Amino acid sequence: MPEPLLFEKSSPGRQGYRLPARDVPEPAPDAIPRAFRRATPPALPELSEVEVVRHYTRLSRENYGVDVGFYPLGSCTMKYNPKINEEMARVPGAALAHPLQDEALSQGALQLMYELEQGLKEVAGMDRVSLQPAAGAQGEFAGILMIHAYHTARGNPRRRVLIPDSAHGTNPASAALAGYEVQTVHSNAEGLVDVGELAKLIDDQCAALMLTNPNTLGLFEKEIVEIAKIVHDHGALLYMDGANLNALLGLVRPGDMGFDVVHFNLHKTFSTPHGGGGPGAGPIGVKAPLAPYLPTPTIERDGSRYLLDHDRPHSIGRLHSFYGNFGILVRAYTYLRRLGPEGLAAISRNAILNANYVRARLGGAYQIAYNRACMHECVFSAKRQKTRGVHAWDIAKRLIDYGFYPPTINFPLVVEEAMMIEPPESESRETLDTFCDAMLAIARECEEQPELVQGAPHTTARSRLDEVLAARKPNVRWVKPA
Amino acid sequence: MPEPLLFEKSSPGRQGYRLPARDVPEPAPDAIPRAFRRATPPALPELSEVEVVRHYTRLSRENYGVDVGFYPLGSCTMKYNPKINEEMARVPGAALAHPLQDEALSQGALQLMYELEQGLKEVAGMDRVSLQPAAGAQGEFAGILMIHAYHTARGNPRRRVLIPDSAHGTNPASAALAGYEVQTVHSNAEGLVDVGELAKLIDDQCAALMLTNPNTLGLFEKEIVEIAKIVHDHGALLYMDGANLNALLGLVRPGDMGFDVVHFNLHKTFSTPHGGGGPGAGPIGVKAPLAPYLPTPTIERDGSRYLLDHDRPHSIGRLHSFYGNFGILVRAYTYLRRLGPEGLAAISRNAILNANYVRARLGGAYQIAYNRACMHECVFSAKRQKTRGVHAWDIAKRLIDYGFYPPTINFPLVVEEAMMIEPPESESRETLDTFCDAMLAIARECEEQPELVQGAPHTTARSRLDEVLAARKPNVRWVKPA
Amino acid sequence: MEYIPNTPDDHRAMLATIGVERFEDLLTEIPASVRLGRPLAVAPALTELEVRREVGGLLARNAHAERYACFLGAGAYDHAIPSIVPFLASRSEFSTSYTPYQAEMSQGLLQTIYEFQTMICELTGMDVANASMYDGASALAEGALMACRVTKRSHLVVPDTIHPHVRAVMTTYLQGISHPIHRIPSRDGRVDLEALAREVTDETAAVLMQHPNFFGNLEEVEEAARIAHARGALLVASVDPLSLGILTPPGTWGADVAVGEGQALGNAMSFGGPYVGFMATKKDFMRQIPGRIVGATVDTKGRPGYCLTLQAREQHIRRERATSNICTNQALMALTASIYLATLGPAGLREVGEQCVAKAHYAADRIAALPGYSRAFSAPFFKEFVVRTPRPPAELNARLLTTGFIGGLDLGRFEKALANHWLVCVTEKRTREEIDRVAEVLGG
Amino acid sequence: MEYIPNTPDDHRAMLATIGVERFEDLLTEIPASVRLGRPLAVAPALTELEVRREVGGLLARNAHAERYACFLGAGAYDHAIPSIVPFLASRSEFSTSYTPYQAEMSQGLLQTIYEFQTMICELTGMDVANASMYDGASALAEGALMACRVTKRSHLVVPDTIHPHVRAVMTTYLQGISHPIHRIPSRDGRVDLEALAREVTDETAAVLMQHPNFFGNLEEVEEAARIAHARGALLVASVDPLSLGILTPPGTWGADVAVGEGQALGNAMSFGGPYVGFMATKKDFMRQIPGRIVGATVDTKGRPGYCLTLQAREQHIRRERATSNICTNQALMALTASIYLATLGPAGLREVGEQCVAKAHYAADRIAALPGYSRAFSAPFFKEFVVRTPRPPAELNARLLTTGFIGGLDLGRFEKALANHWLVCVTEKRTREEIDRVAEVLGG
Ligand SMILES: Cc1ncc(COP(=O)(O)O)c(C=O)c1O
Ligand SMILES: Cc1ncc(COP(=O)(O)O)c(C=O)c1O
Repeated sequence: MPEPLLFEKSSPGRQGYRLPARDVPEPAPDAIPRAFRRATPPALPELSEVEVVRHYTRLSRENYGVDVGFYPLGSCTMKYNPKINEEMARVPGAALAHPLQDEALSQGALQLMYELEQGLKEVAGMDRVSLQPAAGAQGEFAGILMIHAYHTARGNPRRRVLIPDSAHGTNPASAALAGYEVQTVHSNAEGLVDVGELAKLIDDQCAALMLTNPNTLGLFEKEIVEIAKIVHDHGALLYMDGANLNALLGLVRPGDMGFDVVHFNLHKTFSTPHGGGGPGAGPIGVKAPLAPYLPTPTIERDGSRYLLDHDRPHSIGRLHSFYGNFGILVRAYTYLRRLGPEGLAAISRNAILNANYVRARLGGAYQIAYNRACMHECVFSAKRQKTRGVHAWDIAKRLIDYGFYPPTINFPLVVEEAMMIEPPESESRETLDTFCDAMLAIARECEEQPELVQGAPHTTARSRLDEVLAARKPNVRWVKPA
Repeated sequence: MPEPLLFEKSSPGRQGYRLPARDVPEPAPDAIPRAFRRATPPALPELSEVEVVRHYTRLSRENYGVDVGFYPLGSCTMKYNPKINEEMARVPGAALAHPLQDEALSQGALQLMYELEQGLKEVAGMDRVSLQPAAGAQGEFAGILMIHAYHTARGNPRRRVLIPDSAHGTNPASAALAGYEVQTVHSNAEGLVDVGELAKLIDDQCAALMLTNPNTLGLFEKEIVEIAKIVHDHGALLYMDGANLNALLGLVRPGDMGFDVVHFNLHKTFSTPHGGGGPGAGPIGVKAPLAPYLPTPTIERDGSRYLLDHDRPHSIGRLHSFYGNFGILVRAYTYLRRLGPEGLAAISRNAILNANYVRARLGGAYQIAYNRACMHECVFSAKRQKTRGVHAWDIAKRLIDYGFYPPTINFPLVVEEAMMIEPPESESRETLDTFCDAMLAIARECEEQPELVQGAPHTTARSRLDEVLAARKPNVRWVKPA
Repeated sequence: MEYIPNTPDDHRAMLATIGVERFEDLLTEIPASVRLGRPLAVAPALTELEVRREVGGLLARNAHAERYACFLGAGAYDHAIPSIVPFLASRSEFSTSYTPYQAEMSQGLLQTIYEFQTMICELTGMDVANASMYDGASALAEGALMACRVTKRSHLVVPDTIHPHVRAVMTTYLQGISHPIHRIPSRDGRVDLEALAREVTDETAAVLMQHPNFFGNLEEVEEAARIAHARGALLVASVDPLSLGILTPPGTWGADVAVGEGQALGNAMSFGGPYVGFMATKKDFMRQIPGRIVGATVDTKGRPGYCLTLQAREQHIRRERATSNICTNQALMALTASIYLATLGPAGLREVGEQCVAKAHYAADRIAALPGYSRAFSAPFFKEFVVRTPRPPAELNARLLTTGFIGGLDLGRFEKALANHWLVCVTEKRTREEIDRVAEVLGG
Repeated sequence: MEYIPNTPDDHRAMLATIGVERFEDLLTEIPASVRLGRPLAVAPALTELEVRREVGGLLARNAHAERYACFLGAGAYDHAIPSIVPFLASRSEFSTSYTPYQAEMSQGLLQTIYEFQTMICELTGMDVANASMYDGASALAEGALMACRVTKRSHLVVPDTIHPHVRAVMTTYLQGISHPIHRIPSRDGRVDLEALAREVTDETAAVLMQHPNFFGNLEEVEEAARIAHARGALLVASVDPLSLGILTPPGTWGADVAVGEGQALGNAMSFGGPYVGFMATKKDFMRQIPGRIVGATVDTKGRPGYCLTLQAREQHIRRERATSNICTNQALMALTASIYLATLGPAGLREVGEQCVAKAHYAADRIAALPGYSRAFSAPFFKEFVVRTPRPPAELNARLLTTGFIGGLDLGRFEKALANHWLVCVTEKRTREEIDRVAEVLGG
């Protein structure tokens, strides 16, 4: 029995919350002049407390999260979100602190951010980090703006940003938002940047190459040293999309590979919960030459005092109303402290091992886009299944019947019928086995009863939803039936 | 996909929690002599943190609670459990206070208990209340022990306790535990105590009559004044099982009806969550002549100081390791303060109205055991359906398919094929309508396709479970398969 | 009121369906003479915002273990609680459900109880366990009553080394039915076995023991079991389940019934409750156990599942002949204990035990080395020990409080002879730094 | 490590399946020269118990609104949060899920987003809303960019009465692409409409407005909309959603795009984030909106359901031609806002608004009556107002702190001309007693 909409449950006169009676005099009638007063109240639902509780409790039970089971969504690093992180983010000193209260009253928060910056610097091999970006894409945007400022300071902001065709959509979108033209670099037969093409494309109007390493195919850009040299030889900068940092902790540092700028996705690598789409945090790390351009304010330390530095004349400016998603930073810092050096290294080792295990177990049944040792994720293609009329999207839907959230489908774009599987370190061998067994069973179904897969899911409260209709005749808000 | 047992998920070497390294010297090897050291560790499961989280999250999703939907379990008062109650029970001053810390360090807790006692006294019209009993049954036991002490002080503890046949099983069990013989008083044709029979049975060996009012049929004992007189005329005392107090708040007080002792079920009337079977709290209220016998310690006030009084020579003694289920008392007190006099009265008015509404809507399809205005609950009989081979138990199981938890079945014992429905004040008219519609649909099914009802439930992960087998071949713990 | 959905409009519609005009028409059976003709004289309603200030403010006046490092135990313990334990136990499908009468809609909860029973059996070395009791005290009382039923005897032997509150509860439980209680004095903080041997007779239903006992000491349990069994009596043992990661399980040293308080297993101290008693015993006594029991079974399609079982023991079936009057139990605290045990596992529980031992012994040594202080008893102990103090414990506790500590228990509160005896508890949560600081304050 | 299930035994078995001998064999593509040959120099691992002390201890050093009654606003507000809001938002099926790409397994979350969009439309009087933006500041910047796309113009008019942080974020967002920004000075704490009329031209894409503005004042929004529309420019309005229980919705006074910060709707202040921006607009601009949108649809059996929709706008499809680069948004905060709105309903939200007005005005009157204090502006205001102070606000705040208050914002921090100007916020949570006490401290 699917849950009705809030508005359908509404009944006039019900109320789930009431304030204490007003204890001050009634204000003058014109305190809010009549012209500013709305004539009809907003048609919000009217519900008692218990009705609200049931509505959201039931809806939560029609949803799936990492706490319910394996969530192999590639590129998203759906690892376990430790509950101690949540506990820390909820203490009054975190949850109830006002961002503009005096610095002297905020020393705990400032120190936490300062120390998180130190940790992230070390993890990435960078010289400074700003914690302000609210997500990866905002980190990218900030990074490209800094690159823009860097080049501008050197006389020419340059015109283009090079981006591999396997890159995540936010890369080109962020570069464009920062005012750059986007030029695509193709992947070679190995699924890596075509270094020859790169050498041809690059020139002194190139501001930067944005690279994801390991890339979105889960492959390490093994020619990274050569790539960095080419880029730097042309005065361009090397940007790293750090979304896949879960493969590299304690193993390889972006800074050591020659990257000048890198963004983190704390909601991936650093275990903060995805919240159904957010919030995240996308800190941006840079080498020293770019430090003057970091977003304002930075967090500085003066002896045992921590402070916000707003006086940064070269900064690209402010990205967030305050200092970024502080509550997420608290979670990430808690995680960092829990892990320590060995823990961080163990994360990546286990993530890589898990991905290769899935690769080994599924490689017989599904074509592997580029079949060699992968890093933390592995991209399969449903090409073979397509010959039976079954698409990657169908396989995804069928996995739902087996109780798993599907992998990332149809990304990266360079792989036909892509299925991108990321099994983070928090998944056990048993879970991976059950998942692989399901995938193998589906591969057999594709041979034996393709219509079963094409018609999936069969076990959910709703069968396959018509996304085409949704886009063609958009219905994006409820309207009271006439 | 039902969740395996913890033990089936266990894998050697996994661990979900670790302590900081020991920071004190290793103790002498014989600190715990070898003879006291266990040879083999207990076979507890070995799981990482995320595996534990998923296990219990998934199991919770295989369970149904008030937060999920209507829970019409009669006699259980499955009302909404406000979340502010939980918040209050979890503040450090409640959750982290040690019961033996100095009274001076516990003034908040003691004052809260003192004030809760005042509130309960007023609600029940009693002179003193002990908050110590951990549940209704322990409250009953305490009450009967006090009655025993009262009579003993008057020279004869007496031998028997009278209990109506409609009473809850804990009543006779508690009386027996206190050393009394139980004598049954039958219900009359109206579903009430047969006053004539009572008058015949009572004598000077009767210690008390234990009465539930409204009784378990949801009916008010309208001859209560006469009953009290008969009981008191014989020197016996009148005990009230207060499980059904949700019908009486601000309307009628046990003390005003002549009851000498009453227990509360705070986990019913006062909105504390049932926790899957407990904890509850069963405070016991008494009239002044019984006050000397209250459990030790009592909570007293001395000016602005609150204290525990252990020096009560006539007390029946201690019932609980400390002061009872304090965390539950915090929740109940929070509820009491939220409601105030009008709120309390509104609770009972709405509960009574809800029950009568269900009675009116279902009365055509199901026989009502005693068809007249009920109080907070109403008992139906599936006699009519039985003629089609369908039992109350089947109807209960079929309700599950409609998404509702079933009512209380086969209780009270005086009604054949009893279905006892309690729709607390926190249920909306719409919810009651959906429920009644389901009950009416089932009534039709009983006529048209009885096997559908007999075979229910059909929509759950498990179909009807074999309770007979469970009792015949008890398997009450997991054993590693050989 | 936010907890009541129905509005005056709803009320009118409902009254119409019922077929009465006014709500009052539903109350005609209540004699006017007993109606309360006035509003209840309780404090006026508060909004949520106000109640949070009011009740929260009241509770903020309590000292608590986040503010003070706690060296107080004696039945309530400040152990470390993993973050996931309260998080999971507060899933509202668990917390807002009733006793799982309807198995098909309660498989999740039933399975957690079955797992709890199994883990309690594993810890205690017993065959069967129930779903929970009110607390450790009533569990021991019920254990004693069960021994009486099993042996058909009525005398109970109760050593003074059992927590005085627990003994008090037992006395309360036994007062209605005449079950003579024989006290056994202590000797160097343990049961005087000679006295025990003297008191146990052919009429003895059970010898009760607490191990580690009220003073923290390990009892000579095997010897006690032999004494009991030699006369056909049962041994009913109350144990600290947290100690059973390292201590011999009662099942192996001869206990016939093992009970205890489960608060230490992940439950908050919460000023004394809600806690959770447990009870485990041998297979033969299964049908004499009080309280709920969950069993495994199959559904109509043969698939495994769980349900309440052996209900013929219980009050709702057997009424005055039930094995107990218990109905509502402490299910949510049992669930909490289960989550705690599943999280720690055998290695975690052992480590907790080892650190309790190490830290308690370190503290005992440090304190006993201070001039004027000495250990009161020489017996081995687990996480608690008794110190003879040069000044009244109340004075020491007051001094400790100002430095951030809640000190031990003044045993003089319970018995005159134990004046200047101080029961100190040191869990794995205490740090060396805290212990050293306590020693400093005591010495200074 | 407790977050990693696999043990060395698992590792061995997995390597065997993979067909390599050592883990290192999987890393052969990584050039040795870039490998980190040492452990990371980060602080050593802490157990959960230690991290709770360490991080908890750090955070305990912050002042916060439970300890101090907070009169500080300026974009982060201490409103009352009903207990059920965080309780429900922390249901882990919501919090640990990703963007609902797979609709059939995410109906619960999708429905909550659809409901959020509807409620934002209801509040703002707009036709469509998206699923959320990073915060109010980036929402306004994206609103401005959207206006440029819609109008195919590039000039933006930005009054000084917009929060300086928000203006700063907008400047950052626009710096890469050359979109000239025209500042409008304020006059008596509101937009100078004459200056506005002068600056708006046929090249103007949008006039931006904050209402209530940074100073708490209500802007002459209808007039501003007329000025913008007269030249074919859009009006992009940033509004306080909490005010819309009583204030005219932007859709009725001419806003073409309504954005804002949703923190006030049940989200914790949390030292500035995570918050949630929202964006709503007219139907015509639907395909120009940035970010996620959820739409209603049907399944193969015709049953209603929800899915992400209009994805052709987004970066994962359109890449550099997307309407925005946003991917991860602030879904959980939008959910929180939804729960808040559903709990309060129209009457609750109105009451919150009325009490903000009443208490802010009471406080303004009390403070302005003190010698040396006066209101800086005469415009009507909602929950914030500016006071001219006889002493530097920093000094007043220091005095208030010792009596338990966090005082208002020193506007001199932002602009020299506003030295001795103090922005005070009074929400429904403040009591008369607190306000009176503040007045006393200021006067004394
Ligand atoms: C490879 C890659 N880059 C960038 C992003 C963008 O990060 P965010 O969603 O935090 O904006 C993502 C995540 O979605 C990603 O997977
Ligand atoms: C009428 C009645 N009396 C007594 C009890 C016993 O209360 P408790 O379960 O709290 O021990 C109950 C509840 O189960 C009941 O319904």
